[in-house]
Amino acid sequence: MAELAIELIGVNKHFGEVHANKNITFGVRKGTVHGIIGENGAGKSTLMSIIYGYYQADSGTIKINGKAERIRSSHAAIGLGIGMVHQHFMLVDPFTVLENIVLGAEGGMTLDGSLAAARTHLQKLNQDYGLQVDPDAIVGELGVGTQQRVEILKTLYRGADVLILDEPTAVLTPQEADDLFRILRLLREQGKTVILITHKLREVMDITDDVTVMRAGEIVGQVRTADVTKEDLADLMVGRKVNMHLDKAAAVPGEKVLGVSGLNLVDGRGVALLKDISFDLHAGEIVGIAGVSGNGQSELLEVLSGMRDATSGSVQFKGQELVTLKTREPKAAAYRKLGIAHIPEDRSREGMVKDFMTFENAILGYHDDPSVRRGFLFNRKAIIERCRRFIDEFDVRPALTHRRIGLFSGGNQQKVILAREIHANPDLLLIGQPTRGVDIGAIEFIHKRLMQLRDEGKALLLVSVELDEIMALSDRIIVMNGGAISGELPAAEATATSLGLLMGGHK
Amino acid sequence: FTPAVVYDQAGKFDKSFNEAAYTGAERFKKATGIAYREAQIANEAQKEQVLRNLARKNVDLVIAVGFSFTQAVQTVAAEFPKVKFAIVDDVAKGDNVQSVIFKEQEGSYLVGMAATLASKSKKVGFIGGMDVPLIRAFGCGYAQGAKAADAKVEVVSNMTGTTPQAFNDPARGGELARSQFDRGVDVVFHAAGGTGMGVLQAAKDKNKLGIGVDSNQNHLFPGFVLTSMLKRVDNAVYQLMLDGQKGTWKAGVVTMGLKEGGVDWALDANNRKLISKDIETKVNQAKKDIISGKVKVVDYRAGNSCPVK
Amino acid sequence: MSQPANMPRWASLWLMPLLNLFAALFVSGLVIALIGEDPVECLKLMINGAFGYPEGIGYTLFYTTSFIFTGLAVAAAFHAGLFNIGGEGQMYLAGLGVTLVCLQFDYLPAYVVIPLAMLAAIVFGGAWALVPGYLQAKRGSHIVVTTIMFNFIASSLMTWLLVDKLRMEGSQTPATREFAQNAWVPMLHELFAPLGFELPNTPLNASFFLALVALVLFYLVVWHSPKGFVTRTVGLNEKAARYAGIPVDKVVIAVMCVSGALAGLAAINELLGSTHRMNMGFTNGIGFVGIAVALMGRNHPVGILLSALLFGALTQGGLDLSFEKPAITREMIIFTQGLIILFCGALENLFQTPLSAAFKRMLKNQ
Amino acid sequence: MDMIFSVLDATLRVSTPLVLAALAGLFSERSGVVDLALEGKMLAAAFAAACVAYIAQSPWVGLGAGIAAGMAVAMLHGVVSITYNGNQLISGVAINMMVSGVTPVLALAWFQQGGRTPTLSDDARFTAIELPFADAIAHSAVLKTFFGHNILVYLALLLIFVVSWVVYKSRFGLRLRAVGENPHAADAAGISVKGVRYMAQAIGGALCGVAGAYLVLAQTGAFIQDMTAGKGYLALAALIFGKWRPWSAVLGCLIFAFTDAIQIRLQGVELPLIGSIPDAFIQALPYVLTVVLLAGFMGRAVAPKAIGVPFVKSR
Ligand SMILES: Nc1ncnc2c1ncn2[C@@H]1O[C@H](COP(=O)(O)OP(=O)(O)OP(=O)(O)O)[C@@H](O)[C@H]1O
Ligand SMILES: Nc1ncnc2c1ncn2[C@@H]1O[C@H](COP(=O)(O)OP(=O)(O)OP(=O)(O)O)[C@@H](O)[C@H]1O
Ligand SMILES: [Mg+2]
Ligand SMILES: [Mg+2]
Repeated sequence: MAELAIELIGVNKHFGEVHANKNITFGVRKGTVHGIIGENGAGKSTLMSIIYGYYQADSGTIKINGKAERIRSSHAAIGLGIGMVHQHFMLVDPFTVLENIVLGAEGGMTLDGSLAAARTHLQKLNQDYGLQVDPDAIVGELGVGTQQRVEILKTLYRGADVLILDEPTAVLTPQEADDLFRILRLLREQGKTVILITHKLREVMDITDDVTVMRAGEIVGQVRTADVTKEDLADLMVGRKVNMHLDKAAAVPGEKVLGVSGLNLVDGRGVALLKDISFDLHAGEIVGIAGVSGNGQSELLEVLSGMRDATSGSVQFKGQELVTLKTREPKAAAYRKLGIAHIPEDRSREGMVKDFMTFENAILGYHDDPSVRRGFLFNRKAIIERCRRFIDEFDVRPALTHRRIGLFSGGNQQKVILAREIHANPDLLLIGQPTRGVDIGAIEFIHKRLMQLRDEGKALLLVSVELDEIMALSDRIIVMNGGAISGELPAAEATATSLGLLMGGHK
Repeated sequence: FTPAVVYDQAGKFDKSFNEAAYTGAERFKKATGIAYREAQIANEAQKEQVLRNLARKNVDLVIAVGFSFTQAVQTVAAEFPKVKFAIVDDVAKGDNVQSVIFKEQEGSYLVGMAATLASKSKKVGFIGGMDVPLIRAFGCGYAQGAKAADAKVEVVSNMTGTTPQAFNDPARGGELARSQFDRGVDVVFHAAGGTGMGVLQAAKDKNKLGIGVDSNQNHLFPGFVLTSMLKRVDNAVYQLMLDGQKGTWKAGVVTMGLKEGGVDWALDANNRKLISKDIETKVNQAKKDIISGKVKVVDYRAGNSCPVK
Repeated sequence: MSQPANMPRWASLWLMPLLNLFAALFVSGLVIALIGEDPVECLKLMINGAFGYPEGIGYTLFYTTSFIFTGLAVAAAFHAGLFNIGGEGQMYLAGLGVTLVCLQFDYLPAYVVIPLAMLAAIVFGGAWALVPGYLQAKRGSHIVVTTIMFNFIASSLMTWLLVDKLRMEGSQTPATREFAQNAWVPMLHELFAPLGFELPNTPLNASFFLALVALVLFYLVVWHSPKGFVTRTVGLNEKAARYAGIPVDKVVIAVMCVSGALAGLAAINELLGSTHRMNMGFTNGIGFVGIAVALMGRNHPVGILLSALLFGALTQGGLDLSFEKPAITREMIIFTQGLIILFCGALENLFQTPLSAAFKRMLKNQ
Repeated sequence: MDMIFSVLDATLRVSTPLVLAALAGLFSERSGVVDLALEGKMLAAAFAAACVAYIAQSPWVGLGAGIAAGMAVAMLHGVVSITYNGNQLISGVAINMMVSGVTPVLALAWFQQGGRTPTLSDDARFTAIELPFADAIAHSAVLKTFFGHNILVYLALLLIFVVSWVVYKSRFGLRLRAVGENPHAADAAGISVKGVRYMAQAIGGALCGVAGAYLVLAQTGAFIQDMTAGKGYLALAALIFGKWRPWSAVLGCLIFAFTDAIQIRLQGVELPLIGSIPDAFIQALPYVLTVVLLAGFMGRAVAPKAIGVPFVKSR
């Protein structure tokens, strides 16, 4: 048997009453890519945080390279050659790449020396792994893909032998993900060990050597990837049969709901973010917008939802011109009243208030609705009832109306937002990244709900970086590149290759 | 016989009139062996409360220090006709109230003269605490004295601030003094409580002359304090208590000017060397003239204006 | 902060704050013992001074009234994520409004002039907060800096007005003339006299009820109305507020106005309830105490009521204490207040670890 | 010419304690800890410096005591804000009250001079030092400004350079900024967030110590109740004004000090066209100017992201 880089024996971790990790025992073979999968809240991140010294286990033993170690802090973990790329990047936004990389591993009291040394080292790493990262770029201004490379560089700079990646691909485009995997394979070739947490089974099948499956804090399976199929893993993970293929009936498009023509958006610095966008959207169809992130999709959603003013062009919604619409309240509120609902891309920062209770988040954006008020006060009972309905219908877990939503898992948070926007019975639903970071059980549910909505005759505009998702849900696909539409094709004709070409700007 | 003293917000140790009142009360205690009660208020509402409390606790004479007590004394005195009340620095109505007011302008006049006479640059300065009529009366008397000694003298005047904090900001006091020195002033008079400490310190640091206020501050920086304008709140309080004890206390208004020994200028060993014969004779002459009525010093408070700038 | 799961709710809600209060009193007791006084006796004097006799209670509640208003003012802004340090200046300016109305119209009957004065307090206080609010919303000027500056500016302005413009003829005190009786908010002892209750003569006045009403309204608006929902959304997550179609700028400005208006109402209690004239510096730090009151009260009306009461009691009990014990000066009381704020307001986690450990053990033993 | 010199000279003197306090606040706030306690730290330092300098008859020992006192108060703020995750705003307000209350009590008990300390003799103070070739440049008001101050003024000038070097060019500075922006990232990078924050408090305390000592040892020569008179808050305002950057914060302090110096000299002066303006308005000048500058030119101030948030390990 190959040597183990990391071995856990009987590790337990409680958060108050939550038993996040139950008696975990497993090993990671040196020089392999080891996948860890499981539903939201299964305890994956917690387990990795324990290895990285971020949390302390209540009991159990951790062995690194066969030697039992107590890892009291990230500092200690780094010393043991462990590096971690967190689910939420641990980067200092206003710092440059270089500064982020040397942070905590400066090597001297003065910065100039450390930075100069790091620059040389970084160049070498950049070359070795084919990473193109500008050391002087401000991290906050970089795209997520590049930010992730910075995270990886950080660990490599510290000489990590074991690299833990927590849902690294959740925010990446397929191209970026492919690139990441190329890097991971390179790392494996160099004898490094990689632990990869992901919700995407395709990735698990693609790159991992071994897989560990977690459910409700426990390990429910540990297998060689070669020995299993995707379906096996999905069933193991959720504990029931998962239907991974969406049955899609042909769309029956109705009347035109949205007509966008010649839409332009120029930002304060004079950069054109949207260029001459024109398309139509009909009732009863889903139009997917594909594209490498940062090519104008987000801005398009912002304009259509009223959060941002277009510079020129026309948006006709049910025959009404929106661009020149004069409103007393902010446009976002006015559009919502007209029947446009919006599930924002960045759900945790935009779509909800983490410190609010579930029931409060259930009315965010609809707080002025007559149905939730009584005179100048709220109708508390109606709100709670509404929230309870959301919870029941969308199977939000835990089913609590009075719990801070920040404490729910991402999938469950997403369900609450989805429920809220669908409940508004909009004619047009704008959806950004509906399943980012969400486990496959929840994805299955969300996809079904969206299809159902389409079949009820709603118009849906879907932005996602997951090509699989776009292809599975959409009736038509629009591809964006550089703020402009580079092509449009019926979903039936779309393939990953054809879309990929358009996304690259090849017409 | 139990007398009581009530200090205002500035506090017992304000290096100014509250402290002077405290000194007077202590002197009374030492002289007669009679203890007195004291209280200090922290806000507006407490004024009446404290006065009422003392009146109720069988205190015979309640002395309120500071013009901010006027209203409260009037109200409470009416409620307790048997208790004697006194207020320092303002006039309060009532058959059982004695009001002690000072002619600050007269004392200030004298030190103003001294300032001009001692000044080589013929520029003298005044630094007040908070910009209120009382402080303006100091400044106005000072200016009149200065101009009386030499009509061409220039009087530079500053106020420290607009909050009670202005009486407690020595750093700012020092800065104001320096700004005046930079403008050529070489003698500066302060009427600014604790802030004045900074003024006198700055005078010493810059080798200029300062003039103290309220109590005799000549000893603080011997050789650098030209003189002090004495405002004998201590005497007033002492006298009030003594009268109360002896039964000679009378309601009404008592004005303490030069004549009554309520204000004066200070000449002692600490500033003996600074005061030339010429200064001494001229100032003392002015003192006589004021007492005799030959010279009239205008009170800023009378018409809300000052005859000289 | 997450609630430690193994501590009952009552313990974290009541036991811990009480322990903190004791800790603060214990430390101040040490200091009192250090200067040679008996801490227990002092505590007794203080409590007795604040709650032991009707007059003491009257004064305690009078101070509480003002603190409730300025506390609510700070809390209101806080819910929108704004730290309004300008309560002092807003109250001062509100006092100007009240004064102007009273000087002009106090010949009118009470039911006209008092509401008019209240309106003026609200308008002036609100307006003085509006400018910093506007600058924050539209120009991004930091509210903390602008409100500090506005306090200074208010005090300059008011000094000038009181000394040179509004001062009573013939008086040297920088204060206005006394307002006519019409403008006086009825004292509680006057209100209750016809009912056969004899209350001592204290400045406690009908504004107290206004403060209680304000507390209830505050609760309803903040947690049970769309306006409050909108405010809290802006305070907690501005991006989400924009997403929800909330006009963030308008909310910031409006909340600052409300905050200033609340601070302004404290001027009613002070001017129309107690002094019946405008004195220089009548605000006397009440606006600043409001910060402590709001923070300690966790920006919740119940907490604000309790901490305002605590500060009221400290003000009144402290006076009585220093009255009986000359060695305990006003400064000692300030020190004690500081200690209480520190322990109860900032060190609330002090006993969390030992306490939850204790509860854990208790649960195990059962 | 003389007027210019006088104003610049005063600006330098008045801004010194503000600059020191603002730099102190910079460390604290850049580490993510709101520092309303600047006032209290300064006041405690002023008190300690006054007492010790009086007893030891040495300004240097007094300065040391001031620094120690500033650091002690900073540690209290640290324990509350960093170890016990307390509300940093409350901690600051409470500390200011405590120091304001306890210093006169102690002064009264120790010196019986009514909450003041005895006036220091020149030997126990920092007085102006005459630099060589001062006369040679006497014709230039601007240059002349830099001569004839006490050593602490020069120390403060030097410290501006040191601080901006430390913040931007040293390892500690990098960690400081990281901890204030994203403590979780710093923690993940193996940095002790609490350690850095305590260090920042200690440095800030020491700087406040110098500021407080300056008030007593250089300016007034004695401790007086509440003698900081809001300088801590002004320094904080300057820091925010300067968007938490050393040189900009210093600029803020200089603007305060400069307008203040002008203001003092404008009182009672007849201005052309306008005539004599009431002193009260002139006194409000620095504050009005600050508001105008903030509204007009400074743009949105973006605070260190983690400011005011206790660091708790969780997401
Ligand atoms: N800081 C914390 N405090 C309290 N409970 C926590 C904390 N972190 C995690 N938990 C609990 O531990 C459980 C496991 O969480 P963890 O983050 O490890 O899940 P995960 O498997 O990474 O989920 P996901 O797929 O959504 O990332 C959760 O259900 C949650 O209740
Ligand atoms: N401070 C906390 N207290 C209690 N539970 C927590 C805390 N932080 C996180 N959790 C729990 O940890 C679990 C996973 O959290 P995490 O943030 O990893 O969610 P997620 O599903 O990965 O969402 P996303 O990736 O979209 O942010 C959730 O079930 C959440 O309830
Ligand atoms: Mg996770
Ligand atoms: Mg996740």
